Amino acid sequence: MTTTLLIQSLLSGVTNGFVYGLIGLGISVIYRGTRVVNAMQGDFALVAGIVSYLAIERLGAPVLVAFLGGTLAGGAVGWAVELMFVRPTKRRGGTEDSFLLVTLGGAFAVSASTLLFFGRDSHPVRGLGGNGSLDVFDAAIRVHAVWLIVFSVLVVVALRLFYTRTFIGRSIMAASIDADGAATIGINVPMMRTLTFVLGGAVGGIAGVLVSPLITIHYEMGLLLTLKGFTAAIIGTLGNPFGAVLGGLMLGLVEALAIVFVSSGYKDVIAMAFLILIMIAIPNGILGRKGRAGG
Amino acid sequence: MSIEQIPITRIAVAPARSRTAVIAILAVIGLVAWAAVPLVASRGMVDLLVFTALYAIAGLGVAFLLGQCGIISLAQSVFYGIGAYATAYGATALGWHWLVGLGAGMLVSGATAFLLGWPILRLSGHFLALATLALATIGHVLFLEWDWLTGGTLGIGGVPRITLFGLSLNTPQRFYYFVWPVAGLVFWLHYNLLKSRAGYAMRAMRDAPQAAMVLGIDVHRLKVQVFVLSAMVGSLAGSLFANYVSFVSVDSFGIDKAVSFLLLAVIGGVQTVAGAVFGAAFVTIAPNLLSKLGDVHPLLFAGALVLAVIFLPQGIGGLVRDVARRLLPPAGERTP
Amino acid sequence: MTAVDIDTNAMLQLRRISKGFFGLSVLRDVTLDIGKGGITGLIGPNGAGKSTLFNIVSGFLTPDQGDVLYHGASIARASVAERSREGLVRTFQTPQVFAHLSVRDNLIAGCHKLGTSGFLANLFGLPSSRAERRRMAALADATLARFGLGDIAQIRAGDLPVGQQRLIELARAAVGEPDILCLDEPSSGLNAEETEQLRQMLVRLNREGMTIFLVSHDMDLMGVSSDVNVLCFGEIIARGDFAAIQADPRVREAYLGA
Amino acid sequence: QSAEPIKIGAVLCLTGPGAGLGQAERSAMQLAEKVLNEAGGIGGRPIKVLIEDDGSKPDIAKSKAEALIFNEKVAVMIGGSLTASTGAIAALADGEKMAQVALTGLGPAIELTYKSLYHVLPPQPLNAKAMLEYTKAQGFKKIGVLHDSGYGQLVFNSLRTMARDYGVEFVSVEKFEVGATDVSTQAAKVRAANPEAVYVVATSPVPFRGARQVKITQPIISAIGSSPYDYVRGMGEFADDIVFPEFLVGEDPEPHQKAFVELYQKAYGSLPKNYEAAGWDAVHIVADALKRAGPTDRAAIAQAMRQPFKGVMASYDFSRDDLTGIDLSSYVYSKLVKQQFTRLPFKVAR
Amino acid sequence: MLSVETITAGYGAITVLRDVSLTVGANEGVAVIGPNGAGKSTLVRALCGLNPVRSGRIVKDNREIHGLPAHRRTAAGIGVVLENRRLFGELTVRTNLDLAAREGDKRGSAGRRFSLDSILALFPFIEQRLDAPVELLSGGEQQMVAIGRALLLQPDLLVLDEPSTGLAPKIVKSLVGIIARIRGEGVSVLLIEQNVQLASEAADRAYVMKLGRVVDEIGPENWRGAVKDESLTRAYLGA
Ligand SMILES: Nc1ncnc2c1ncn2[C@@H]1O[C@H](COP(=O)(O)OP(=O)(O)OP(=O)(O)O)[C@@H](O)[C@H]1O
Ligand SMILES: Nc1ncnc2c1ncn2[C@@H]1O[C@H](COP(=O)(O)OP(=O)(O)OP(=O)(O)O)[C@@H](O)[C@H]1O
Ligand SMILES: [Mg+2]
Ligand SMILES: [Mg+2]
Repeated sequence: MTTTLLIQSLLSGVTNGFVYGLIGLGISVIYRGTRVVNAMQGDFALVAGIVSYLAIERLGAPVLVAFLGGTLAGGAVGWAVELMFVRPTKRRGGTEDSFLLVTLGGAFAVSASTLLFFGRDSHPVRGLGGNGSLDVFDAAIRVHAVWLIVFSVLVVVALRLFYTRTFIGRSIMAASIDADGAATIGINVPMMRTLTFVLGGAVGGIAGVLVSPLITIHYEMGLLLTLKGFTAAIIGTLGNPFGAVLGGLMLGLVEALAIVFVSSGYKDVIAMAFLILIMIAIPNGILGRKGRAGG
Repeated sequence: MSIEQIPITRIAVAPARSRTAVIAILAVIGLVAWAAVPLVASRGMVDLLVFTALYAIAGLGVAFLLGQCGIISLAQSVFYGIGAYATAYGATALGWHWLVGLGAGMLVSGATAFLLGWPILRLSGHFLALATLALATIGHVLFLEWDWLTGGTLGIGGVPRITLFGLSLNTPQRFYYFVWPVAGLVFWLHYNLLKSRAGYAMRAMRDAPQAAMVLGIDVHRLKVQVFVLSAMVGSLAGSLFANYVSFVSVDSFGIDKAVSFLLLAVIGGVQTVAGAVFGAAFVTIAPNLLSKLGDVHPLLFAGALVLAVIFLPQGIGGLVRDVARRLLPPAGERTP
Repeated sequence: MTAVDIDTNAMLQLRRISKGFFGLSVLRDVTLDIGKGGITGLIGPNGAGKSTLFNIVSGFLTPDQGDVLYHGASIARASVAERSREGLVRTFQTPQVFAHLSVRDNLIAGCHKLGTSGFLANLFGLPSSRAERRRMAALADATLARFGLGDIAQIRAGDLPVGQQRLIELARAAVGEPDILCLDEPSSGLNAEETEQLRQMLVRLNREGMTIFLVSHDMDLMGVSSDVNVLCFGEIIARGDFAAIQADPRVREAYLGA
Repeated sequence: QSAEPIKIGAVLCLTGPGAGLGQAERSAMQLAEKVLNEAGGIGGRPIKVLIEDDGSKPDIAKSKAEALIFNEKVAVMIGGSLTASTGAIAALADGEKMAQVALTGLGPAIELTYKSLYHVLPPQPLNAKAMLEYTKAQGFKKIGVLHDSGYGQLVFNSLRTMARDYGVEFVSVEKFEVGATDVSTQAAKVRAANPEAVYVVATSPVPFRGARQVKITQPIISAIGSSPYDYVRGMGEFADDIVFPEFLVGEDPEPHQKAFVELYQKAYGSLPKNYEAAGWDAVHIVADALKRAGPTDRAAIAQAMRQPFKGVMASYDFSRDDLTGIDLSSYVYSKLVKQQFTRLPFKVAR
Repeated sequence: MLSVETITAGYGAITVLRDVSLTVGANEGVAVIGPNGAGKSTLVRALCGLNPVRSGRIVKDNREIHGLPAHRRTAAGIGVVLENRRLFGELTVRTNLDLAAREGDKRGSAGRRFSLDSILALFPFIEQRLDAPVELLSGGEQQMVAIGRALLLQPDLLVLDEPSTGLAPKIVKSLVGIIARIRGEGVSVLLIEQNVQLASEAADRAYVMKLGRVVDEIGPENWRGAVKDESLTRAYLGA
């Protein structure tokens, strides 16, 4: 094994880790604000990817403008999903499983509509820095991947500040922890839930526009991303944005190292077995805290 | 005073006679209707009903775990696969009788569920769900990688059909008369469990695990037991599937299958045992009907799914139960 | 098991228990005996560590130091369920009913440890399993009547007001016929009359042979205990009969108020 | 035409992961149906191709076939688009002695057990041979392989058994799961082995991009399954210096393919490729057999197919043991140069 | 200041409150007592908007508020401590208080009666635990935080649903003083309480509820001595 190979695997592991982390981030945001495990986070990304692709290729928009458009589109989809799917489910007394399923239905719908209206092609999306790569000891990393990492870190920091420093952020958490309690101290709970989905959608949108130049967009990509994002978010303690990125990085690196040191065929076996071991060793998640046991 | 010493007296009022009569009449009508279906329905429809039964069996395992124990399992595809491969490989490569393959699959599934369930069922909530998802991923990869056993993407063809009393179950109609009684048996077993000491313990554990422990319920052990049962039931369905279709391929045991078992469980309603049947019917028949409408059908199915979840929070089974409660004369004793 | 500490009359013995959470020391060297067949009270200001002590006794927490002896033998390694099957049962300060089950089913679930049927017997619906369930139901019904819960037997426990949930929790614990019942504030949310009924119920249970370990802030209820311990910020500051405790100036100062 | 149409059943992957195959096949099949009917149908009766979607799932393929065969009483089955679906349909059709024209190449093991199953796409050993022939002709000996766990695995299984005969050594073989979004680590491992050329076999553009992005500059040799335009578009500017052994290069068709390409382009405004040609041929093969054997006798129809057929995509000889009869001479080789397909002069001598 | 006029409310298909009417005057302390399941907590939930009122009116300061969603009733000056406290368990004590304080600030400086400091003065223990997640606190400690949180809303009507639950006798006794201090700030108090001792000392008069209805009103003259009056206690407070 060469050092180039090791460095390359670390670079891809980190890049993939941030990709997973970005999706996980959105799942965490939505869970934190609504206790809904959102099965269509990857599809928010898909929609955003399509919007930014269309903006660049059809309208000739500059990349950053297209990205902004994609992010907004993600937020809009999040908003629509809350209004049309999640809210009615809640009103009719849905359980936690209902929310998972209703968003799963949403994911199927996005994927099916993409195939129907956008076609079965894979589309490469132009990234920041085009397709250029940086050389690191003969290993390569896409310039865009560097931007992805930078933006991911920015998003995490921004979210952290949002939740700890702003009243809206804290109100969102309060509303999700105890809706009745929150309502009695003047928090508009339904609005917080909607806002959460808009925020989660926008984070999904950012993920979409940042991720699609690396992986090409495709009607089937949503659920695949969601699965990885779930893993990242849960390993990092669901509801903790910082944890989602940490979980993503862990997953990305384990995968990459498994390929290098064991075998690419068994990559998933090793990564998943490792995750199970981690969870058994740290049952509250890597950033979790033990609650009060007993009474 | 130990429990043996308590006299067996039915404190609750005996069910009203009219209710028993109504239920008996309904049961007879249902049985006749069931028996008549293959005679009147098209073969394609009977085929879907066979799949309904197969999925209902496997889905019941998932529904039971979720509804009675509060455990989301995404690993059912693995056990379904183990059953199918045990049957297919056993029959084609080793010349096993179908019962042997079926038994072997259930044994292997049960053992696997026990060994893996023991550590992972200590996890709870989303961590447990993720762990089962990880199992599904691992299972799928191994099914692919061990193609000397599973045939990988090419699959295993030519699995012999089940022969009962010299009659080969090689048509959907014949298989229908075989698989539904098997499903009935599995449902009956689960119903027993639901009504037993273990059943109460499960629901207690689901609602308030700490309080359940305080009442002497060994929560972890119980979870492992139900998980093993669910796996064996999944394996049973997989074995029957292999015999019925006579061809198995790794594409049938992916995460999408695990998701659809979960989906059918929730759509059917996890609180009722019969829910899985309705859920299975939904996931097999709805896409089939919708696909007549052209390429838009997956979108329509997604829509149907969303509507079903929104409007039936208790699942189809819950709706049926509520309607039945309303229509049937009241019972003396009511248990959920 | 240490020979020195054997006190034939003590059912439960806490030996030099210490417990802290992340630097916050909650219990320090707490030693306490719960006599067989009595009602032992534990009082103390909010945050004194009473519930923490209960968690240690019932097995939800392991003490940093010290040992819990039950019938003279250490149960430090026993799980919550094992302790319960040995006859040690507790209730929770915030009632934990099985919210989706009817009151009656809550009690049937409470009979769990009286049963012996195995999983397979349950699965195949063997006659023994069915008979056992009928006995469990009968016992539950008898207990419902005894606790005056007959009217609400079919209501989902989660829909009931907190006060009734407490009663259910108590009945559910009692139906399993524990040797020792640890009650964490069973009377909060009950009015005077209901508390009085609860008091009588406790006396009755105790007379039938149940040892009771009671935490309560309700001095009317605390009056049933033969022996009261006062826990104050992690330490036992007084013990004795109820009247003596009420008169103790330190207790008045720390807990009862002027 | 008022006569009762002859029904032909088809189960394709129109949605799900295999949609790229099924939709391509469907468009050509519908075109073939139209053309055949305009030419008078079969014995005065039009044909009707009933196309069902299996959502890329074998279980559904089985149910759909059940409905087509027994409810619709079709004369012949076409499908599936993926191997698993093909197997599921075959398990049923074969028992009914119904002829089935598969749009996949399964491999001799299965082909020999089912006697009424014909393929219009080559089995994987043949695809592997076609790749190896080209490799040998180019003088490459050390090859790196990057393949997915589905289609790629099937092709690679054949490559592995035949490599030695061609003097080819696999210096690194890396695998990734179907639908993977990043394969750069695997690609880097391939690169680290310093191969002279790289095989990339997958139903996705991702590995092609991945290979180039980690600076694999060697020529890439791929397989027919990776050649659809869907993937090529996804490769973007990395669609360069990639060779495909395939059957139809729409940009530069062989003489017997020209008419079809023009017809297709007129109908749909885009160029057809292999899967379109396969769909087209499948319908024609069926029509031809029906013409000779009539629409009712299943065994006769199956038997009627058991003979050579000169199709647009290839020349088939269904009387051969493998029920395909495609041989290497039918392959044409194309190369992607700056996102454009060009046909190479290379041909395997018969 | 508050008048509840023949309201009906419940859960789903179940009707719990039937034609309940009561009033609370400015700066008045009013108790609601009654056995378990009488509907006291449901009344509180209807007052703060968590359970919709099916018929009848709730008028506060001459304004109908029963149509307002729950989160807008704080602006109308209602602060509640719900049964079971309903704190934000994972958030720190400080955040729990801050969130309410921020809502209270919206009421302007005129109505401002309580600050974090004054809460700390009422419940000194809070100070050491300000940065602990509130779910780790003991039951009684949480109860105090919940009262503090309601006060920081700067209500002019404080509704307390069994505030003495889980509190040590010393604190319960001091609650009388605390409620008096709160009322001294010009806040009216509606007190749901099982502890008649506390209720009779902290409130001026009382309503008795049973089975979802107000069955009696006890005026100031009888109420003050209610605890001592055995017959009254038995008659009204028994199940
Ligand atoms: N898991 C934990 N982590 C941190 N601190 C804890 C934990 N559990 C309890 N504490 C703290 O330990 C102290 C004692 O708590 P405990 O619940 O035992 O008190 P208590 O005596 O039951 O009080 P109350 O009468 O109010 O119920 C409290 O200050 C509480 O905040
Ligand atoms: N979520 C609910 N769903 C259905 N019924 C409910 C629900 N919550 C309460 N109830 C019913 O409403 C009635 C009144 O309950 P409420 O909690 O208002 O009583 P309470 O007077 O506060 O009793 P307590 O003194 O025990 O707190 C009870 O009969 C109860 O069963
Ligand atoms: Mg306590
Ligand atoms: Mg109440």
